[in-house]
Amino acid sequence: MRLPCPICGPRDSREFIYRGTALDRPAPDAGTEAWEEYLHLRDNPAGPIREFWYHHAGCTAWIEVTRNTATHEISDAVLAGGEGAA
Amino acid sequence: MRVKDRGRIDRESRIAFTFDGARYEGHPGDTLASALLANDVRMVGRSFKYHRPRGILTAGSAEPNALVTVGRGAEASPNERATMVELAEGLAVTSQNRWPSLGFDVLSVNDMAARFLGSGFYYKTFMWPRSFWEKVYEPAIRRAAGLGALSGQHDPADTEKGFLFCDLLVIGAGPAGLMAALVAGEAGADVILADEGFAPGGQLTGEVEDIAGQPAHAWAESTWAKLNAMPNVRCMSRTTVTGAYDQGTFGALERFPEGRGPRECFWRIAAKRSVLAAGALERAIAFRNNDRPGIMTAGAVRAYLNRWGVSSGRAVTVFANNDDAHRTARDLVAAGVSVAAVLDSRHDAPKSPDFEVIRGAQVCNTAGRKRLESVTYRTSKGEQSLMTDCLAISGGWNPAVHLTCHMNSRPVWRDDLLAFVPAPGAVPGLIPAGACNGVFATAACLADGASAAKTALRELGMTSPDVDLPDAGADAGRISPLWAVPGKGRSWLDFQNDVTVKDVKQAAQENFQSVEHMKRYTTQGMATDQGKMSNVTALAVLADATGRAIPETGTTTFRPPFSPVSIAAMGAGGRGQSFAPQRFMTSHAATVERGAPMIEAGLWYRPTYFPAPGETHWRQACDREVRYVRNAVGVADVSTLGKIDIQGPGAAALLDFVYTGLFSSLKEGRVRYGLMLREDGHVMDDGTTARLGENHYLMTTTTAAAGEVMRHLDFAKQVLRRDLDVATISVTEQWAQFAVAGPKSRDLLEDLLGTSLGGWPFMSCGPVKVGGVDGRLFRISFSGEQGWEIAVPARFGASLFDALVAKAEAIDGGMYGMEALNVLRIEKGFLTHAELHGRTTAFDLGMGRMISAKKDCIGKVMAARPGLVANSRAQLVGLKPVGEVQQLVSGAHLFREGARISPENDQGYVTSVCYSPTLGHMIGLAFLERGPDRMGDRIRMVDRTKDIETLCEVVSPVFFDPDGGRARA
Amino acid sequence: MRFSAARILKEGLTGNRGWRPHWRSPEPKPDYDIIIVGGGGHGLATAYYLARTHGLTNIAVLEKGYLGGGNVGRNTTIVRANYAMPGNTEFYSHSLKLWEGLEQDLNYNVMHSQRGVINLFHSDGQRDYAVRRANAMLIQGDDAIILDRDGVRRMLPYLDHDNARFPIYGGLYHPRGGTARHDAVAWGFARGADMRGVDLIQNCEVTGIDIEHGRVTGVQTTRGPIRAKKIGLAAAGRSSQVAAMAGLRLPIESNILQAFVTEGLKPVIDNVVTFGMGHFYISQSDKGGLVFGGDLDYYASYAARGNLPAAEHVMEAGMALMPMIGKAKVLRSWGGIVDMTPDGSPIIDKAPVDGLYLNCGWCYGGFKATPGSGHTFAHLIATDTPHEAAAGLRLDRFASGIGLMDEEGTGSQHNLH
Amino acid sequence: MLDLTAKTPCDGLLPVSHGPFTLTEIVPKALTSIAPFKGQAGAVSDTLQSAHGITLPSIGGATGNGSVQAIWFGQGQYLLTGPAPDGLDGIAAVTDQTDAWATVRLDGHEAAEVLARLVPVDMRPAMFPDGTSVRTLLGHMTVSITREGEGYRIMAFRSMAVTLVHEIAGAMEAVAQRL
Repeated sequence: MRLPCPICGPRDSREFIYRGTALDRPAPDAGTEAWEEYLHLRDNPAGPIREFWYHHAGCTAWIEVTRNTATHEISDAVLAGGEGAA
Repeated sequence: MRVKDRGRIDRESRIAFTFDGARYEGHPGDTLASALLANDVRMVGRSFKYHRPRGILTAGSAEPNALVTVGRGAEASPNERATMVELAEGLAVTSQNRWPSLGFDVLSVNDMAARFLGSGFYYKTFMWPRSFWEKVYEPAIRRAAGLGALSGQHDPADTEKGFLFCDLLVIGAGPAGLMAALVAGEAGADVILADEGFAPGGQLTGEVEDIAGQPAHAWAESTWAKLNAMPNVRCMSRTTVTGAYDQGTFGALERFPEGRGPRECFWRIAAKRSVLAAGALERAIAFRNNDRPGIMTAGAVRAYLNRWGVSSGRAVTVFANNDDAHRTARDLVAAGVSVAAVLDSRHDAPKSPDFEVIRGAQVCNTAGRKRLESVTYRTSKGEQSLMTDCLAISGGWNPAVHLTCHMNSRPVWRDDLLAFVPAPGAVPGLIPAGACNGVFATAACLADGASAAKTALRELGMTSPDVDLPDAGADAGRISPLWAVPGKGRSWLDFQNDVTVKDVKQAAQENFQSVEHMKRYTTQGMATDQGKMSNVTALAVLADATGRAIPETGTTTFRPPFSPVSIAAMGAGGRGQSFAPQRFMTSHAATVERGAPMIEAGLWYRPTYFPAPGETHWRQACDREVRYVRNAVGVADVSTLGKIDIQGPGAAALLDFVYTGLFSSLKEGRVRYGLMLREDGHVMDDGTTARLGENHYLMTTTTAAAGEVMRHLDFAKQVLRRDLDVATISVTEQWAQFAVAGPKSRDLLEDLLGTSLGGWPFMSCGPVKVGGVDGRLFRISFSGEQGWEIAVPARFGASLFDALVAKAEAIDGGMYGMEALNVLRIEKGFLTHAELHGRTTAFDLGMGRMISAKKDCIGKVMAARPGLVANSRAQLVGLKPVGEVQQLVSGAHLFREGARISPENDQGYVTSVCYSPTLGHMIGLAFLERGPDRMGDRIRMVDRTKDIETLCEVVSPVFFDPDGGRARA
Repeated sequence: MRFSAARILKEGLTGNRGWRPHWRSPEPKPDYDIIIVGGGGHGLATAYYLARTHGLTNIAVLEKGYLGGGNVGRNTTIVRANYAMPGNTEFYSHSLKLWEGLEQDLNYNVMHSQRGVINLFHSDGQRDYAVRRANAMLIQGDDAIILDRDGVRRMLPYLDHDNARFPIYGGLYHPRGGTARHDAVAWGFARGADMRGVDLIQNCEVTGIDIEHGRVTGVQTTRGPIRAKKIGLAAAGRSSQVAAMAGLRLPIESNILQAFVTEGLKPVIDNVVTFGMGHFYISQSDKGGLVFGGDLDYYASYAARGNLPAAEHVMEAGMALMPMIGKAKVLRSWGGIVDMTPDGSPIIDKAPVDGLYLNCGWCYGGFKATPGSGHTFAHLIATDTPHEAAAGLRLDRFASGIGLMDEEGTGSQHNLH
Repeated sequence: MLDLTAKTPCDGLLPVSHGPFTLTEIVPKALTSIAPFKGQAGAVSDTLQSAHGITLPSIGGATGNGSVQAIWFGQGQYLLTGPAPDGLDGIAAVTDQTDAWATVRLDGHEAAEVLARLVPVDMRPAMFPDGTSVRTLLGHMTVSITREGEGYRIMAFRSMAVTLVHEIAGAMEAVAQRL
């Protein structure tokens, strides 16, 4: 598998570490249910998902990849922090 | 035997080799298979289950029968396909799966008992008595099973791996592949052309036909040479592309049978586009006793003749359902080999003036145990026999669709071709061309290859050159279906695994009607060829048995690798110390010189203890080193701890966010202990963090978690707290850092630094000059004694270590290792990964109050889940033996006195133990249910692995100097 | 038809014409008491024990593909009960006891081979945890032996004892652990369930779960609607999709776990060996193939195939641990879709919909659980109370934090196992 | 008076040569990581330009040569070789990395073939020309590789110097044996 790092370009997946579904962290007072959703419950679709990868052996950016879990096709990859690559 | 004026071997040179001890000769250009056939060796192996005599079936990588062991001793490589082994001087080859010899094999009795050994027989018996499975049945089955043997010695093979990149990967150097590479090469694309053989041309290497007015093999060779001369084309012979993976990644195995250097290289190829030109594999026909030595595929008989100048028999018979196989008879007759007849199942088969064609004929039996003697065939006129020592069979050709299945695509059936072809878009970016795409005539293959390359170039945004297609044969031949000849007896499908038509029918009868069920029940297609020779035929038999058409019966799938790959090749670099990087401290050489046994700490090596003259046991050294620290001064290299430099206006806020405690309130020049949680509320790591400046902190992590913490900080700052302006970078490697601990530590350092340290309180830090070098000093303690850590740029580490040790030894101290370090910290109840084992919470560790109520931090919300703060949880305590037995054991469990030893009564476990030379007895840290409420209680420590039971008192985990006065002194 | 040596003899002598289907291929009935979604090992075992232990036979197992086509046919065949965490310890202990009588119970030889499992450790810290784990096993009543260096060297002389990057300190030996013929386990349970009247329905994909007034009433399938009073989900890697049909989100991410097999070789590895530092485990099948695997590919996937980095890492670890396997050749690699929970341990529990029951989250350890899972899930479905051996496998443990079972100590959030 | 002596990371390990390939140690005078604070990259570049005559390189690039060089070193991070930078207080995080890295240089015709055994990035001269720099893997180590003239400058963690040399030298030998 090769991931299109928005900074480094396409790289072998062995340079990356996976974190899983990209979700927004709830506010501390968002309540038990929101936190349960964030930490544990997943749609886990057989299809496109957005997920976090860490380019640990490259630029050390966290990136957000849109990847199809059924085919491994990758349709998008952006910096997890949004804009501002350097 | 060799035939005159045929083949492209070097007859002038001879190569000697042995097979089962007998000496033979062959020539450069031979494979082991061609050389054996040239020497008239027919029987080369025994089948898996029935131990039937077997000869060479094919001339390629799908060979299921001719598996041999090549080499001796630790170099012996089992299950090598004789058809793929290049002949080399002194090659020592032995047959397999027979005892005592290939000619006389005791287990050939299995063949006699075949009627009792049909599909799945083992699922139905061997169940009584129960204990007999492991003791009797299974050992017998295991001994009988398997083909070749591993030597049992460490594999001495030198192997390597590598990465390649290209615009276009062309897989296979037959007509389609060569043409594709030529077009792409001339377009200036970056091309890799890989072929599994050692001569280019694929199927052309064994055929008599012309391309561009020259012999096809000569065209292939000259085209290959032309490509090889292009700087933008990498031609790789002896290279099997083994698997197709995501985003254009391929695995490929390159072999280097000759010369020095590694023998195999496993390549990972990243290709923007690829052309699959893997050709096609000829299939057999199932009929009674179709497995005898001397029965071969028609294409193989032709290849042995045309490429290697070997006649596979004295009187050859051809049995086929297609035109293509007639070329075998044609070529044999032209070479002067006798052709007994061509038996063609079709009533409209073409006739030939050169050999007899018997139309509408089907072979229904054969004779000859160790080599074929005769065949019996059936026509409308009845059954007749022919004396023949070689039967060339062809049931048609299966496109080599294998790689197109590696990403889950299923091939599609084409009734006109009687074959499966790749589904469109099977592998993103991969374009099948030529025979693997169901295009069989040579001219069409050339055109298909060129067209595939043009498609790839267009997709890559490159311009295709004008390339003329060379003239070539345009006849693809006709075929009519014939899968299995009906009749009694056993007709083989999977030759190696001994799966017959009857087995497939029985499987269907027992309702194993799904292809996958049939395959798994009969083991069809699970041999070393992975069904390349037999799957389609078996599918046709299953379709027939279940009254379904082939496409609705299904397809089997193919998975990587395309052909077998040694573990040594894919695992190259894993041997010995190469398995993972080694990390050495700057004090390593000095430490090893002192005789310290080193242990692995993550990737690092650290000293366990430093033996002194006269000491006979590690405990003596450990006790001595503990006393250095408690009574004088000890020195230890602590450079392995992770160190992260954190700078920027957002530094304090980042630390507040990742630690449970507050760090924004830490004063400059001071150090604070921090506890870091995962978002799930469990403790992830701990360490001290120093504030070096207003916007500048230095965090330390445990040795093992340094990388994980760095990633965690990056996640926090890049994803969760993008509002913060903060930079982080590891400085673990920049600084060599040494702990100097003990009542005399200040004396040592003042002497070393030539300055007073009176103004440095506990948990302070700051810059110092160390012999003129800019260093850092931290007053922190992991021993409970007055302690310091002194850091200098790593290039001075070795030098500083030597200086520290010399000074320590001059004042009755010295170096201490991990054992002493562990004792010192257990005596103080300090934690390591034994306690921070990933399942513990701040609450469990008695640090619940360290989670600041004033702010959010990672893990705070989930740490408050009821289950994570329940008083019934096992919590940190100290243990002190109070009975006759004084032994404590890490990993032992805890029970109330008098309670039965059962899971319900299990109350906790011991994490760390040591003998405390300071206290004069063993001490331990443990997690005990409601531990903090049970101080002074008695508890039973039980280790059932060594049958040790120790009565303990539950005590505070801080065994020594509970008010911490010594560290602050 | 009862299987025996005598039956094989009789059939052999009469042309093997009398063999009958191991199971029927019935048309689905409109109505069942219980529907099990998923005809893999766990689903088939559940149906079997519902019939055998609870006498319930108006049951259908719905399988979208072919029986045993999921992870029960794709694993590395290891059977063991060597867990440290309460919840897991008693469950796998229960499962191993069922294995020990399984063949006679099923009248099907699943080739359960108690050849011993050895988990190697490579540091003092790993040894301490192995001792803790061994004690948990022994206290549970299972078997465990801590081997020192010499003990491992005697048992496994072929390991690289002298030049390993991570030297072998010893091993946790579990003599009753071993392997079984994976497909046969599915087929044995299928045949046993079928014989007791359970309808095994293949090529029948569930496309919807009908719920009325908070209670399940049946399923929609590619072969039409089927009513049921109770529905048990045993869909392994596909659990999230099936549960979504009932409006549930599960604490599961589906990942890929690859496995590998070599060509048949004469006996050379007699036990199951696990490398504690390199994510590698291996055994040799009765056919002679070396069957081995390692860590997950580490990304969400339903593709049932992996990529090279994970495969190479497994082979490198194999070469590091036992260089004698270098000349063995890999014939086939494949991937299973594993249903990973945050803490790496499974779930057998009632769903928050009446009549719906969950059996999922088996991560990379479902095969050994097959009889235990079927037995305890059947108990839950039949009695509406959890079986005592599976009482710890609760769905709500993530929300509550009570009884998390993080065997590896890597955390109880996703993608850490 | 204490007199500390310095040791280089590859002390006693290099040089090594096999066939046409040589591997030598480079000991930079100073290595400094520079991470501009938010919105300050331009100011940092200007400061470097006026103080040292080089600008910040773009992603995957290198600027300067000889005595002063800056390479791209990761997201928002640069590594300055040569002088310790002045004038970056408040606009960038500046960290001394002089002792953190083992730096080696690989030379020899077709040295890219050596790196092809180790590095999952295309190192062929045409694809990785002079003035380019990557962060990637070499074996199982994270490294920085910069093309410098005909050679490659490779940096790995100092503590991994033994493995770095072992891996590269092994690949040099394997490739050289076949030439």
